[in-house]
Amino acid sequence: MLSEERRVEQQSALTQPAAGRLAAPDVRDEFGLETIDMSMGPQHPAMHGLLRLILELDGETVVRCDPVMGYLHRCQEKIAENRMYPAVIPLTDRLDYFANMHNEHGYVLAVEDQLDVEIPPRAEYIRVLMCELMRLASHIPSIGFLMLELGAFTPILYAFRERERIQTIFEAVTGARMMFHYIRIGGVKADLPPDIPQQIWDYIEGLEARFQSDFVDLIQDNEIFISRTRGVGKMTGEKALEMGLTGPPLRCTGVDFDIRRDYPYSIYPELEFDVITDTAGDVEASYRVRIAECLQSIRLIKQCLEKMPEGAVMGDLGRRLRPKEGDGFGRVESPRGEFAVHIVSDGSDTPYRVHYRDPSFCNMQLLQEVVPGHYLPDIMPIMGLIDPVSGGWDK
Amino acid sequence: MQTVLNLLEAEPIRLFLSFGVILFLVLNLAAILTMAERKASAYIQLRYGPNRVGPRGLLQPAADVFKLFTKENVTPGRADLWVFLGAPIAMFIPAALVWMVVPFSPDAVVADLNVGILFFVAITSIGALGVVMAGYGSRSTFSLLGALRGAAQIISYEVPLILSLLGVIMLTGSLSLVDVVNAQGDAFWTWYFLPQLPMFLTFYIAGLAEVKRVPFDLPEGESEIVGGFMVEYSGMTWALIQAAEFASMGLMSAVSVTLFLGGWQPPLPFLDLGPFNWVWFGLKTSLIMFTFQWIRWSLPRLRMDQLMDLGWKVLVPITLVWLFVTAGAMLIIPGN
Amino acid sequence: MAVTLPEGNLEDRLKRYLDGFSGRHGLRESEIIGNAVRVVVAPGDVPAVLATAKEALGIRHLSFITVVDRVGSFELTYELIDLRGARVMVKAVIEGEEPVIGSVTGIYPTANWHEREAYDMFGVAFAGHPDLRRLYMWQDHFDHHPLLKSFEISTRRTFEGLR
Amino acid sequence: MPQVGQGILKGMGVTLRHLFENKITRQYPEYKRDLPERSRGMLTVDMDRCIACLQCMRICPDHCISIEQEKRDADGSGKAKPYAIGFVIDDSRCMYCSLCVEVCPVNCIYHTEEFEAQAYNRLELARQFGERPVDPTIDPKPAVKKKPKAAKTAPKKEAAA
Repeated sequence: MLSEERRVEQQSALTQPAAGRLAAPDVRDEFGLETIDMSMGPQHPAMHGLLRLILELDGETVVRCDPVMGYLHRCQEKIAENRMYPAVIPLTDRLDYFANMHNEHGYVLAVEDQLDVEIPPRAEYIRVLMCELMRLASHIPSIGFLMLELGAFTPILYAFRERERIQTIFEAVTGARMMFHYIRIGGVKADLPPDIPQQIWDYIEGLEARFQSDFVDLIQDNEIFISRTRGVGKMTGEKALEMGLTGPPLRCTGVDFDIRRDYPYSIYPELEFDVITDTAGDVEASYRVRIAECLQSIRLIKQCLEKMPEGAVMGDLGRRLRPKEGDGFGRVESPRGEFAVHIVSDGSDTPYRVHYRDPSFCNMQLLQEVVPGHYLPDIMPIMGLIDPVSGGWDK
Repeated sequence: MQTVLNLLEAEPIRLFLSFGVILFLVLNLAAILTMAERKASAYIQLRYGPNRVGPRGLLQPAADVFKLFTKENVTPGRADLWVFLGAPIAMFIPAALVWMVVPFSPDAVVADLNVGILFFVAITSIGALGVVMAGYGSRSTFSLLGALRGAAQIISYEVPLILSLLGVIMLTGSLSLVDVVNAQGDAFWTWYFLPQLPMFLTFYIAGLAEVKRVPFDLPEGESEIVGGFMVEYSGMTWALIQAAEFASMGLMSAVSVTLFLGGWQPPLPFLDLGPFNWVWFGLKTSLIMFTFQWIRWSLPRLRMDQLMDLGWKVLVPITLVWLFVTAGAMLIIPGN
Repeated sequence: MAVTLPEGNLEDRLKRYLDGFSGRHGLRESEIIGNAVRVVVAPGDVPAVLATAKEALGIRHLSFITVVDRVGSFELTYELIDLRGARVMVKAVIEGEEPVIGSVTGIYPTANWHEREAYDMFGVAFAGHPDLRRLYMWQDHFDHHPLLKSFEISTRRTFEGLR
Repeated sequence: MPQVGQGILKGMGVTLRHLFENKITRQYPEYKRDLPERSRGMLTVDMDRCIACLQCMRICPDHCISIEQEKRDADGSGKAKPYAIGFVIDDSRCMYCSLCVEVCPVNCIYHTEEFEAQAYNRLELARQFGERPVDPTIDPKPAVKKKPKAAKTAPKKEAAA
């Protein structure tokens, strides 16, 4: 059966004394009845990728939850250290593979921070347009995944219908459906094809018509959805900030922090949009925040299409790309939260050190603090609240 | 030749032959329902569903059955063999047995017991045993959780199921299903679902819970415990559990049609088809089965404590209140 | 009660942070670049500096911890943001091969996994961390730290069994 | 009226309405979508224009292009010019990032609309373009041992600090 070495390794993960390993109290009820140790994952329909939760259950109540990660760890930071600066961009697509455009944008901002290149305004507008389309293509399926984990099989199909249509737009502009490699250091790879703006306009009008019926009427007032998500994974703003949450999970607790407005980058200061916050801080609040953010993204896309200036799409870079020595920072509001890149360059044409701050990685700490005390089926909506992507937390 | 026919007419042999026919019909019903389920879910989700095997996908059930026959029955290492293999049988027999009591048309009833409803209630309570056997027998945490959930759910939803039958029994005064249908008259406003509307809804919801379908499919919680008590089954054993699921789903809709929607009675008097009245029974049952599937593809799943609250704190009080209302109405309105 | 976030325009907030730091701890270097305050401190009093940042100055969000392997020494960067446009970079350089530094999980609980990842990837031991285990790699049977410069990438292609 | 079942019924109304809408899935093998003009499928090389400058081999991040360069005097001008006698693209490693297409000076390597790359054995995915087959299992750019540059910059930092 299991090879001796694998069995020892499995045992060691489980047998460490529960109390010592985690802050959660060691629950033995008055009859001294033991809790069940259960491993949920790494292959599990609701784990948003490869994640293994070692759970200690008292009946159906979770006493301790210890995520085991690393199943999709490719050590991207080590690979990036051995590649030229532009060759790292296809790597960043594979980080948070549900918000590829935002990863590219974050990395490119970090490199441009150390490189005095002037990015033409049209390239900035195209970048923001693509990023907001990507936010739509990531928020809508995340609502679909939340409903799938609650047991409803239909919303995920409607969500992926929207994502497929956005992906055909991406394929026409960048050439690929997911791994775009489109945003380059100094601008974007190529200009928008002539028929694309009109195609995006038609898609946005169609989406607005369908959005209310498919994603709001079907879900928002559904009594079972309300009873399964209201009060589940409840957090205060204080606790969320302490745990380092960013993005929709933080905004649903009432803290209005959005990098597009507080740490403005690219041309977001020229566009108006408002930052959505909610007060409840539970799963239902995160659903409402994501729905409202989709409408904000639609508003932003329209503004980008109206104000799109003419001109070149690529700044003029030198023959060899050698950023100044020192630290380069790039911070972007990805659909899951703050995606930051810290590049340490030593003047050569390969980065000395690249460090990605992935929102899924930081939001996942919620599992250790908030899950104990909930029921087993509540783990699923809490995963929906965070909506992590395994490429993100495993890097 | 005549003696052979008389022999066949003799009571024990007729019963076995008709049970064989019923078994054949129920297995076909299960196969067709899997196909109907996949087509209905596909059309709701804006896709086509199986349309490759046979003309427009009609041979898909045959392909499924053939696959399940040839698939290997994997039994987990530590499983308790007898309990593990006995569970599908313990789940399928009740679902098939109760079909003998269901009146398709006045004379097409296998066994017109005068305690038909009591027989239905007694046999469906065996289903909980099958779930616990499956969950406990496969010796894995997921299936154990599924089994415990299944047992708690099925046993606690039998109470509203039975209470909602009492109203119908009080109105007809007899336990035999054929009498219940005859007492309902052949126009839809004389059917029992109008005077007994809350009872009908409770029976429908409790039926959904008995059959473990969304929003009550916690024993098989797809996204939580990955298949619950069914997780360790594959091949023919899994197929038998699925057949039991679909047979009991068809059974629940057939019984609710018999009790509340006037069995084989036509909705309007002039639509009476005489000997072909079982067509009405078929139409009404498939309508109810379609609503089962329609609910399955548009609602999420309840949590265990909410499931229990709904059962005990909502459905049981409704049925008790409506029993008094029915009793009062029967006293006040003479000749009802 | 809602979370109170710092107001006021950027420049004087940055100056306030700078005086707040220089007032309390001996800083090796401190300067303001754009919207960031860059502070270099001795590794010993990193927890103290972050404590003042959190309590005294009200900077509530630790964005990330970057460890850079300068072959002879390790350079840690703590990136703090106050959610309203200002950034604080606390840098510390630890000499030697076996880096040990105080853990800041007590002050910023979010540092729990950042430090575990730094330990897993670089071997930086964080004293006082509640649960310092490896985050990505196998718990036992793997005693390397992949992101060190000394850890070689092997691009040997494995094709056995596919001829 | 308290929230008793209206939300559920509204949701089921939506699903019922979708039941009768026309379907959106496309039957893939029978109906092949016409890909947009820029879509990046499997690579192909126009061998007679290739001048074997090895740019694409150097820039490829996944080391999937291996070229064997030879010198010959093709057009009788007396000077032997390099050409690629062996050219292999290993599709089991290629991630379609199109860095090679951008760097090729004579742009003779470009994407086709073909994206169904499947084979029973990974080695069959290595497509040969030149006269002589090239062994795809050899890494064209083995990782050269980078001398630790940090030593060079470290002393400068001490001097500066």
